[in-house]
Amino acid sequence: MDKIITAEQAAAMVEGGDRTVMIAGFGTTGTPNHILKSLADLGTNDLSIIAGDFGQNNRGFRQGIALLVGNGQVSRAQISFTGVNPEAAAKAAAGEIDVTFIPLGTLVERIRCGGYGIGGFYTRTGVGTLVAEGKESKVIDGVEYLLEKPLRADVGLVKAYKADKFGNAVFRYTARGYNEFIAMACDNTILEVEELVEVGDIQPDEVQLPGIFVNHIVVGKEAVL
Amino acid sequence: MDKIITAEQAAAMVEGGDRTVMIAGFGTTGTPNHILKSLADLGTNDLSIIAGDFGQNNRGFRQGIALLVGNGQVSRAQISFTGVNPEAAAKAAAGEIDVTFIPLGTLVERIRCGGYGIGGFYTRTGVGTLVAEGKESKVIDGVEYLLEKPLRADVGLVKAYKADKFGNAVFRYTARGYNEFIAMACDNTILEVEELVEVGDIQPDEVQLPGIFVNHIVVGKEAVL
Amino acid sequence: MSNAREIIARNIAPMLKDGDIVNLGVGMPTMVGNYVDPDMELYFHAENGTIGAGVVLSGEMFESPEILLQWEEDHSGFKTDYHEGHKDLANAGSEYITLLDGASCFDVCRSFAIARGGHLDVTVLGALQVDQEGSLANWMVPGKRVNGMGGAMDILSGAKKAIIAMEHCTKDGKPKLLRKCTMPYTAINCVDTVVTEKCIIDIEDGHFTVRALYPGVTREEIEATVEGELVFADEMKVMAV
Amino acid sequence: MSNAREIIARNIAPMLKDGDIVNLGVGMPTMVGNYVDPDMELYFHAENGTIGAGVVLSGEMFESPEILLQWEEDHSGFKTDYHEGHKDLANAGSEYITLLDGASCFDVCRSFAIARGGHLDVTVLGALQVDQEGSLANWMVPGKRVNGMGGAMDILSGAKKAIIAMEHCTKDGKPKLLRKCTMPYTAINCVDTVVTEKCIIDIEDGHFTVRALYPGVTREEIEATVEGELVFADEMKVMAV
Repeated sequence: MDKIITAEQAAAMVEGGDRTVMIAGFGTTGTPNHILKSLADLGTNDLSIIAGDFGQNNRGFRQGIALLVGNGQVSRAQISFTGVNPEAAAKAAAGEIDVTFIPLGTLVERIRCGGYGIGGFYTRTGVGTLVAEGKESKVIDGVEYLLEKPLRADVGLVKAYKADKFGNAVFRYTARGYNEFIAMACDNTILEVEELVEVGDIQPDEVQLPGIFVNHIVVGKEAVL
Repeated sequence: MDKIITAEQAAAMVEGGDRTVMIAGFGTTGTPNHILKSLADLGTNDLSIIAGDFGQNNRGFRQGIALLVGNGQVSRAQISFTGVNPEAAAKAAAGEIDVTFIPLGTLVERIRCGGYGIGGFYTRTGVGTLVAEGKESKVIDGVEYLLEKPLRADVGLVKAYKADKFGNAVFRYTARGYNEFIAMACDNTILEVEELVEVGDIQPDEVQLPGIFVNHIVVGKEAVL
Repeated sequence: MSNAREIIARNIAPMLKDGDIVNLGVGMPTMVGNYVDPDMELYFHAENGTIGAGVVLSGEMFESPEILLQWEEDHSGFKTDYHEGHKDLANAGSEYITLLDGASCFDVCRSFAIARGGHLDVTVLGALQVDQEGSLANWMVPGKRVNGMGGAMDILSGAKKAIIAMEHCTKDGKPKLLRKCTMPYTAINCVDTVVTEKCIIDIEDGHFTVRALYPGVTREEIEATVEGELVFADEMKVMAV
Repeated sequence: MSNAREIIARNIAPMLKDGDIVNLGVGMPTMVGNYVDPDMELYFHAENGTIGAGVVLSGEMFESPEILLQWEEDHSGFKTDYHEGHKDLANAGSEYITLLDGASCFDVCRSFAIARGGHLDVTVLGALQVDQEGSLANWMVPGKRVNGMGGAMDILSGAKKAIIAMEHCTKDGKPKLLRKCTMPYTAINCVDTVVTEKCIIDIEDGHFTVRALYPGVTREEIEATVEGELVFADEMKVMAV
C-alpha cells in the first residue's frame, strides 16, 4: 500500500462545510506547514478546524494556520488560544470566526478520548468558569468535576520529523505535541515529515506514532516556507 | 538528591494492611523481579496488590508476584487475570486471596487516570457483564458506557531496562507495559533497572518515563533470579 | 486428517484481508497465523504492546523451568534483537516472539486504544459459549475456574469484526452455540462469526446463520448440536479440510 | 532602581524550593527564572512537553520575520542539539529554548497530566484580577480581548501551589485585588500567594493577608489599593529591592 502523496493531494482531501479538520502544532513547532501552505493556495473555504492555536502571524508574516486565517478560509474553530496571531484574535472578537475556546489540557485529552474509544472523562479543569456552562458536572469523592466528551475529525493533519513508508513516525523535542493523538482520532490522517526512510529503518522502540494510524504521508523539507 | 537504594530497602517500603502496592509486569516481561524477591524474603504479610497478573508459576518455579502468592503474603488483589499461575487461580477460587477481576484495558486506563488527575472515564468495556455490577452507566450519543474511577496506590514497583540517576527511564519492546502509568499513579514509586547511567546520558527524546515520577531506583541485573 | 483445532484455524485464515490489523487470542486463535497466505500484508496486534509480531519462538521453553532459565540466560542483554527474539519481547500469552520490519512497540494504554478505539479490523478469540444474540462467555466457569478476563472484554468492545474459534461441542457433547449463554458474559452483541470444526456460522438479527459445512456434516447434525434459532444460508459453502 | 516587573520576579524567586517542579507562565513569570539561586535544583516544566528547560535563546528573533527566517535556516536539521537550541524545541510561549542534562520531552497529554495530576509543585502565572477567595481572571476581557485560556485552567486545576505575579493596579490605577473578580474566571479557589511591586499577599480563609511590604509602601497605601477583606500579618516582612 503506497501512502506517499503530494502536499497538493493532501490539501485536496480537506473539505469545508460540515466536515472538520484537526491540525497539529503548538506555536512555532510541530505543524504540517507544507500541507497548510497548499491548503491556503487551494483556497478551500468554510473550514471547521480543531487546533491548539491559530499559528504564527508575526507582523503579517503568516505561517501554518495563520495562512488560512489570513485568507478568510476558517469559519469555525475549536481552539485553545489565539497564539501569536493578533489577526485571528481580531477576527474572533469580530465574530468572523466562530470560536469555541477549550482549555488546552482538556482539548488534548478530548482528542485522546476520541482516538482511544473512551466515551468521556471527568476533569476539574474549568469548574466554576465559563467553560462549565452547559456541561454536566459531577462530584466524585467530594471533588467537583466537569464531564468532557471525545473529539474526532474527518481529516487530521499531523507533522513528524521522520517516518518510514508505512507511517511509523518519530518526533523531536517539543515538536511531539499531541500529533499522535490527532492521528488516532481522525478518519483520514495525513502525516507530513521532513525525512522519509524505508520500512525497517526505524526500530520498534523508536516509533512514537505507529504507522497503522497514518493513512497518507507527505514529504516536505523544513525549515522555511 | 540520591535516589539509589537496595532491593531490600525498597521491599521494606511496602506495607500490608490498608496500604496498597501497584506492581508492574505483563506475564514474563517488565516486572521488578529483584524487588519482589526481596519482598518475598522479607515476608511482609497481608498485602493488597494491584497488578495485571499473578506472575509466573511454572510447575512450582515461581517468579515475580508468584513468589508472594506462594508465601501466602497476598490478601487482596485487584487484577486482570491469574496468568501462568494455577496456584494463584486456586487460591482465588478458594477465597484465600480476595480477588477483584478488572478488564485489563480498563485497569491500565484507571491507573492512567490516577496519575493524570482525571476523576473517571466512560468505557464500553464490560457493559452487560458482571463487571458492570454496582457501577454507574450512562448513554452518551446513543451508546452505553460504564463509569470507571481512577486507581492510585501508596507504593508503585516498576521496571525499566535503563535509567539515569534522576530516574529518566527507557524500556525495551513489550516490557514497556504500563510501567509509566503506575509510576505516575503512586505516592512512592520505586524503579528497578538493569542498567544505571549518568544524568545526561539519555537524550530527552529517548526518555519514556520522566525521572520526576521516580522516587527511588534499584539496580538489579537480569535475567535470572 | 486435520484435527478439530487445525480445521478451525485453517477456515478462519481466509477471512483475513490484505492490510487488516488482527488480534489473535491465546491458544487456538494463534494457530490461525499458520494458515494465512504469506503474500498478504497483515499486521498482528498483541495487547501487551506491539503491532507487527512475527513468529512465536517456541513453546518448548515453557516445558520446564530449566529450559526457560537457559533461554533467558542466552538472551539476556542485547545479544539478540527483535528479528531474533529478546527476553523483553513476548506476546500477550507470555510466549517469546520476533517482530517484523515496520513493527512498533508501545505502552499498554495505547495498545488497548487500538481495540477500544476501533482501529482493530479483526479479533479471533476462543469461547466457552456463544449465543444467538452474538454474546459470548469465555472467562469464568462459576464455581470452577476463575482465571480473569484479561484483555478480552476490551478487545471485543471495539474490534470491527469478532470471529470466534471454538470446538463445536463441550467435551461431554453439550452445545456451546446457545439461545442464551449460561455462563457469565465476556461481552454482549459483538460476535460476527463462529467457526467450529463442523460449520461456519454468522450471527445477525438475533439468530445463527449457517453458511458453510464441513464435508460430511449434515444439516441434521448441526440442528441437533446447536441450541437456538438456526437458519441455513441459501448458498451453502463447503469448509476447507 | 528596579521596575515593577523586576521587583515582582525577584521576590517570587526565593519562594521556589530545592527539587521543585515549576511552571512559569508566559511574560513576567518567565523572568522569575533570572533570579533563582543557581545552586538550587529546579525542574522547569513547559506545558508544550518538556521538563528541564534551560535558557530562552532570544526574543530578538521574533522582532522581525527576517531574523526568524535566518535563525530557522541556521538551525534546520540536526545542526544543533538540545544544549544549544533547535528549531523543534520551544517553550509554551513559542520562544526557542535549550534543555539541561536530565531533561525529558513528552506528549502534551502527559505534560498536562503533570499539572492536573498533582505532580507540579509550583506554578507562577500572571493575572488581570485576583479575589479574596483565591479565584483569578486572566484570559478574557469581555468585549475587548479574547485570546483564549491556553493551558492556564489546566495548570491551576492541579498545581500544589499557585503564585500570581501581577502589577498592583491597572494602568489607570484601579485595584486588581478584589472582593470578587469582575472578569470571567480562569480558575476558582486556587491562588495561594500574590506578589505585586508593593506587597506580598497570601490568600487563606477567604481574605487577603499582607505578609510583606516593599520599602516605603505604607499599610494605608495597600488599604487604598486593595478591595476586599484585608489582614496584615503580625510579623510584617520587607520585600527585596
